[in-house]
Amino acid sequence: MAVMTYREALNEVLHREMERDPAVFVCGEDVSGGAGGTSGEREASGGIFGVTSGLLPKFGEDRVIDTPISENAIVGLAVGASLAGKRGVAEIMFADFLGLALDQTMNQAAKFRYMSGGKAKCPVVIRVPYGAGMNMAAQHSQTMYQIITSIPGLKVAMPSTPADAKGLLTAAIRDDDPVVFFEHKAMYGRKGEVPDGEYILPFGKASLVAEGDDATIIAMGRMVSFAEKALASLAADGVNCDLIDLRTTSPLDEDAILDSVEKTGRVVVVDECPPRCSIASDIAGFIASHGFSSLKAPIQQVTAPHAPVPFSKDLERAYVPGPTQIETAVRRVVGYK
Amino acid sequence: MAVMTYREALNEVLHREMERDPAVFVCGEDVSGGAGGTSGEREASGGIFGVTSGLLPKFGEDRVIDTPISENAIVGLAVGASLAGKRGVAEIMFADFLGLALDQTMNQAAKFRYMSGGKAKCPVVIRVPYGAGMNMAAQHSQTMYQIITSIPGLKVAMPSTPADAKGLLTAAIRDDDPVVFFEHKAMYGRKGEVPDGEYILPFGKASLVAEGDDATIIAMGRMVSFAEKALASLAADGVNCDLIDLRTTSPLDEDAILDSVEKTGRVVVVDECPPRCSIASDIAGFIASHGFSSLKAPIQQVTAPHAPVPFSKDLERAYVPGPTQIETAVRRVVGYK
Amino acid sequence: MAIQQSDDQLLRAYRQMKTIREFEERLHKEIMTGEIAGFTHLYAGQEAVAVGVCEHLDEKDLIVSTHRGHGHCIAKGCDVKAMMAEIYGRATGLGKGKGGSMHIADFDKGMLGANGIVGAGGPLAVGAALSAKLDGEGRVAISFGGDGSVNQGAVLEAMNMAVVIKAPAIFVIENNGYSEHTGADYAVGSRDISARSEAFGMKSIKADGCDYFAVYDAMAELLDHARAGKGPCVAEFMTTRFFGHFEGDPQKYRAKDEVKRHRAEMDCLRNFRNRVEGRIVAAVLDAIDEEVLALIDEAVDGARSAPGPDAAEVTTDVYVSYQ
Amino acid sequence: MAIQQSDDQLLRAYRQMKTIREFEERLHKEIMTGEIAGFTHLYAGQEAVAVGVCEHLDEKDLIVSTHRGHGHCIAKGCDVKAMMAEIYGRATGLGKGKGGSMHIADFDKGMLGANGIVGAGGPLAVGAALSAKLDGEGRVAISFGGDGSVNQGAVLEAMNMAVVIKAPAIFVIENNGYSEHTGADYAVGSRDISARSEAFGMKSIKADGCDYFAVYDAMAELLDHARAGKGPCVAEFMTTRFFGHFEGDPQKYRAKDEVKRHRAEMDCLRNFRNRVEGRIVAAVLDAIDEEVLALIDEAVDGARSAPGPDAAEVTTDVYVSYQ
Ligand SMILES: Cc1ncc(C[n+]2csc(CCOP(=O)(O)OP(=O)(O)O)c2C)c(N)n1
Ligand SMILES: Cc1ncc(C[n+]2csc(CCOP(=O)(O)OP(=O)(O)O)c2C)c(N)n1
Ligand SMILES: [Mg+2]
Ligand SMILES: [Mg+2]
Repeated sequence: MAVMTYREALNEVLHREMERDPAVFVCGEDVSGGAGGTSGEREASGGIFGVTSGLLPKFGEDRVIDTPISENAIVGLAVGASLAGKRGVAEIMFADFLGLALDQTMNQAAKFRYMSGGKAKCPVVIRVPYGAGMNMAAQHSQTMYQIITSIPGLKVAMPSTPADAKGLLTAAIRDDDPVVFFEHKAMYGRKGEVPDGEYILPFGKASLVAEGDDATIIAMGRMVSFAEKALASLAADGVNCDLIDLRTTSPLDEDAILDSVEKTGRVVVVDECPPRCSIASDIAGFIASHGFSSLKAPIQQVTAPHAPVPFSKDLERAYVPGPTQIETAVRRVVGYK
Repeated sequence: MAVMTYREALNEVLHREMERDPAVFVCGEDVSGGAGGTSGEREASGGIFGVTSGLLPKFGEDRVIDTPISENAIVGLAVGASLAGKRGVAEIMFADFLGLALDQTMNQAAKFRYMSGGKAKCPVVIRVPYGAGMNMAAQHSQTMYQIITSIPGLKVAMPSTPADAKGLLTAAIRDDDPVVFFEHKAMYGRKGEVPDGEYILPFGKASLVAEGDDATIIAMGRMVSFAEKALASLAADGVNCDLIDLRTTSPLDEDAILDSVEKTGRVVVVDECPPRCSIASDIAGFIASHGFSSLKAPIQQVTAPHAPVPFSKDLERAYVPGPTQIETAVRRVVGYK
Repeated sequence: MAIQQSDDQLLRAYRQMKTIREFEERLHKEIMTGEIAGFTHLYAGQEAVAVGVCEHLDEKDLIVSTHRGHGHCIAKGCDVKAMMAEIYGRATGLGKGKGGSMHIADFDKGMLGANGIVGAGGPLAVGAALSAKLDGEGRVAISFGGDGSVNQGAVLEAMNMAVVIKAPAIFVIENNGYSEHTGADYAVGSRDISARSEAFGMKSIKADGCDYFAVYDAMAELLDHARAGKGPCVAEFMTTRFFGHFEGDPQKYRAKDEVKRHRAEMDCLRNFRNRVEGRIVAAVLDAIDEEVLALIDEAVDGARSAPGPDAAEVTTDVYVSYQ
Repeated sequence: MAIQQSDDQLLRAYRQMKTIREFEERLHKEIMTGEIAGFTHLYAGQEAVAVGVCEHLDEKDLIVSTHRGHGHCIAKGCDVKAMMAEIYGRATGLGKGKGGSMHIADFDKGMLGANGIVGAGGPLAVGAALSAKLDGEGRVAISFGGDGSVNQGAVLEAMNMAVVIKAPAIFVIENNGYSEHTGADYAVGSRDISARSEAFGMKSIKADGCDYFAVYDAMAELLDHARAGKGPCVAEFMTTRFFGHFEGDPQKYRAKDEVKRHRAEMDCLRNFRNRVEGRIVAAVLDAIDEEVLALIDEAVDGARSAPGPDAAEVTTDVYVSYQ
């Protein structure tokens, strides 16, 4: 086990997979940076968040493709190549920009296999840095994974630790279906232990981060660490919870959810999305339909409000769900009679 | 009251509102049709579904704008003009094409007011024919309203009858916020009584289509008529239900839902969307959080499967939720002990 | 100009064009019976483009098509009977009835699908071309698109992208004068698709799309360019459609006699017969006509009698694997 | 060429450019303190474009801006103190602290917002131009965009749309050589933005964006055209940015001395002083410099001491009304 950042773990996977399989290539804006212009360094960037760093010198311009600002064509490039035998890993610099690339994502990548009666295979990965917390305001902070999860034909991964980043990105690249891969911007610098060598985490298998009989907390992405913080102070009061990290929202590990709900009967879902048609509501609805008989209390949904993401620190802090809200929600379900 | 089709009701509103307010204009592909080309008729189309018919001769090319195939720019055109004092009514020929126009819808229209601290007003309407049932396959049959409902800053209307089409479109055009207006393609030809003269239905107020104590059915759009069919055969067996037609999914009439759930304790949500992050799961989750104490049975979600929309009649019939599934779901909640 | 192609080549090209024509003429009739559901866009009138392009390609070359895709499919070698079955929504269709007319695809034949989203094929073709480029075997990818598609941001982005990454992609624009009910002279602001495309930094050719030989020769030149790694190019072929935008279109936007006139003056099959006169006897072509008609009959009969897909199929083929 | 503008005009233009410059230079320093959150893209170096364009406009004309919007805001008359407060995320900011640097807007001034989505301003500006056209009062809308934005489908669609609907829109392209860390000579396949834009069917001009007078004169010509209802046009102004793409950018893609050289050779303020020499005495300009510095001091002090927004504001201003 080595300690490395979330960013480094992702970067390592890209290096490893590109080495292993010549069909893998990356494309996106400034994935290397430095193309054209004056005589600066050729790899001037390695991705705005540094995830694709060092790939250009090793794999060359044919497989590390800097693109114009053309999000729909970037995804289309990766999708088209993936339909034709490659494994494209496209970077869309901010998940919000999927608004420009949704056609290629939703109408093309997601549907080719079905529309062709199973003839097509589209092993594309679309990497999207997402989320609030860095004061980037309404157009650079959205979650977007609720929208992508709603689309049949896509898979959605959202690692919450460096180790998961490694295991899930490896799985995503080797997966034969299109995957939209959500990396939380505020987690790139986070450090953690990461298994050495090849490491793959299966999709659709949640991780039971903590165990306890009093309640079930379901979280994903950055929310997992906030839930862990809440758990710490709850434990001090003798309240112990299962904490389920979904890892992938599509496929969804329904069994893990229902097993825990059966045990605790009390549920808090924590989701960075605004409330409507969110993962929080999706899971709450799922439990209301399939785990109803176990339920002992109203399900608490801890989400962002029904509002765009604000710029100012004061407001963004109030916007993003945090440990305090999670703690309050847990106390509420545990205290419900 | 006149009997007219859903299409005619919508068309009447456009005529009336354009007459009433010179700020209203329509734009989209073939909204009149016949621009350029050889010497055919100048208004050759009036919209692929006929909703904008007759506007061109009355209001002229400046306010009835045929556009190139450029969905993002079509919405942007309407949004930009609406930010600058007009009321744009854009037609996106199929809701699926929002995949190309999501940036202008989600990142621009939805967020301007917030980002400007309340300075901007964006009274735009984006009309989108949606839904399955006409064998138009995966890229011309999607619901999309679950995605739009998830976006703070937008309002979502989806009339289920000609009268509602009139009342809600009038409200949408006069609304000072951006509205995405979902018209079900399979309903354009449906006839019904429509109030004469000006008729406005407020957003966020559901309609109680039927009343009964045994269960609550919540539906929207085309699903309402299927629920009515199911009600008829249930009533024959003495099962009587509240049927709530949401009319707008954003804002959501939470009170209407909770009032009924309090009465019946048994809920079926019917939604044409695939299951994940759908309106069905959104409502089920909402009830699990806010109406839990009234619930006497697992909530039944009747939705399309987690799959793209298939082409063939046989498959599409199996895909779209219908009266039989609704009936079965109602019997299940009613029979739950 | 003397014809360079062998008799075999010419006969194959004729057969392909004739197959497309009869496929569409027959569909036009069958759709009236109400047995075929959904949206169908017929390609009749434009056959010389699909065939003039695809006669240069083999199965390893890739094409990406449009909502009006039957012609491209046939020209690229898709099985005509399985296509017909797909249009009828049968289990025996190329897509098991899941895709229908707008989504016919055959990946084994390098046919990456018709597409219901106007312009979506542009970026996909550049991706396919990238795949070809990475393999370094001189393959190319063709993006078919109409005069309406070139106003779609996706296509414009794709053109620039192709130039930037030097993809062996060729944008084949079939200018039939209309996007749905709107004239190309209205919707393309500059009224000149090839010049506008050329300004993205591509080699471009404009030619008569109702003349198989003009298409074939133009493509020979562009394919040499693209296969040699000299970057993408664009061809604009002027053509016409013999039917409405989709079946059921009353075509009020067209002059009353336009279709009749175009059928008389711009028929690529008649043009072809005139060009090969003196070299290929009419009887040989007549015999092909008969064979084609028989094939289409068989295809329709086969499709009609084929079973529909099982309802359980509604949830298969969504993923290679899920969970 | 003789300068046509009055002394008053010249002094106002100089003051505007200087205000932008000092606003940005000061921000560059303040950002280092860590007090300003988020993404900030500075406009320093490009002042002649914003001011050369906006000096022709009044409050009824509309502009749509970019992520690099401070210059456009100031040139269009936004309150400098309220802008600074917005960048600091204060309740007194132009957007109550909800938008920040990338979303400064002032609808009363015809400033329809900076925008975090590259290229989104293109269609919005055409919409604003449509609104102006419907009113028939000769107003125009300006779409500001960078060399990187012209590869975005939205902008390309907007150019065609503007031509088709004859909108009084002017696309002002500020070519500063880079989109983030990528050269325009790489990302624009044709390497010629104005020619490529002209091919959409627009009048076009290319001029030196570091020379206020070149910008001013080019815009005079284009605005005559657009206000007269002759359709949209495009201007490409060659310019440079004095800072990184965003604050914190190490600028490894630039030659080591590039910024230094550009500051020495392409400074629009110095160019301006040279051009007005003999007509306006330096002391007058120096006095303006002093006033500007004092204003910026005041703006920063005001922003710093202003209160942050109340947490309850997080859910206001989402809708005009909801329910
Ligand atoms: C993105 C998108 N917008 C609109 C449509 C509806 N539509 C289908 S075909 C068509 C016209 C296409 O015109 P053109 O590209 O010239 O092709 P043609 O039909 O003439 O072959 C339109 C607007 C669509 N399918 N996809
Ligand atoms: C749609 C979209 N894609 C990518 C980005 C990230 N981004 C911000 S600015 C920028 C470069 C813009 O270049 P240019 O248009 O030349 O403007 P400049 O920064 O040079 O002023 C990029 C890629 C974005 N904000 N929006
Ligand atoms: Mg056409
Ligand atoms: Mg630039």
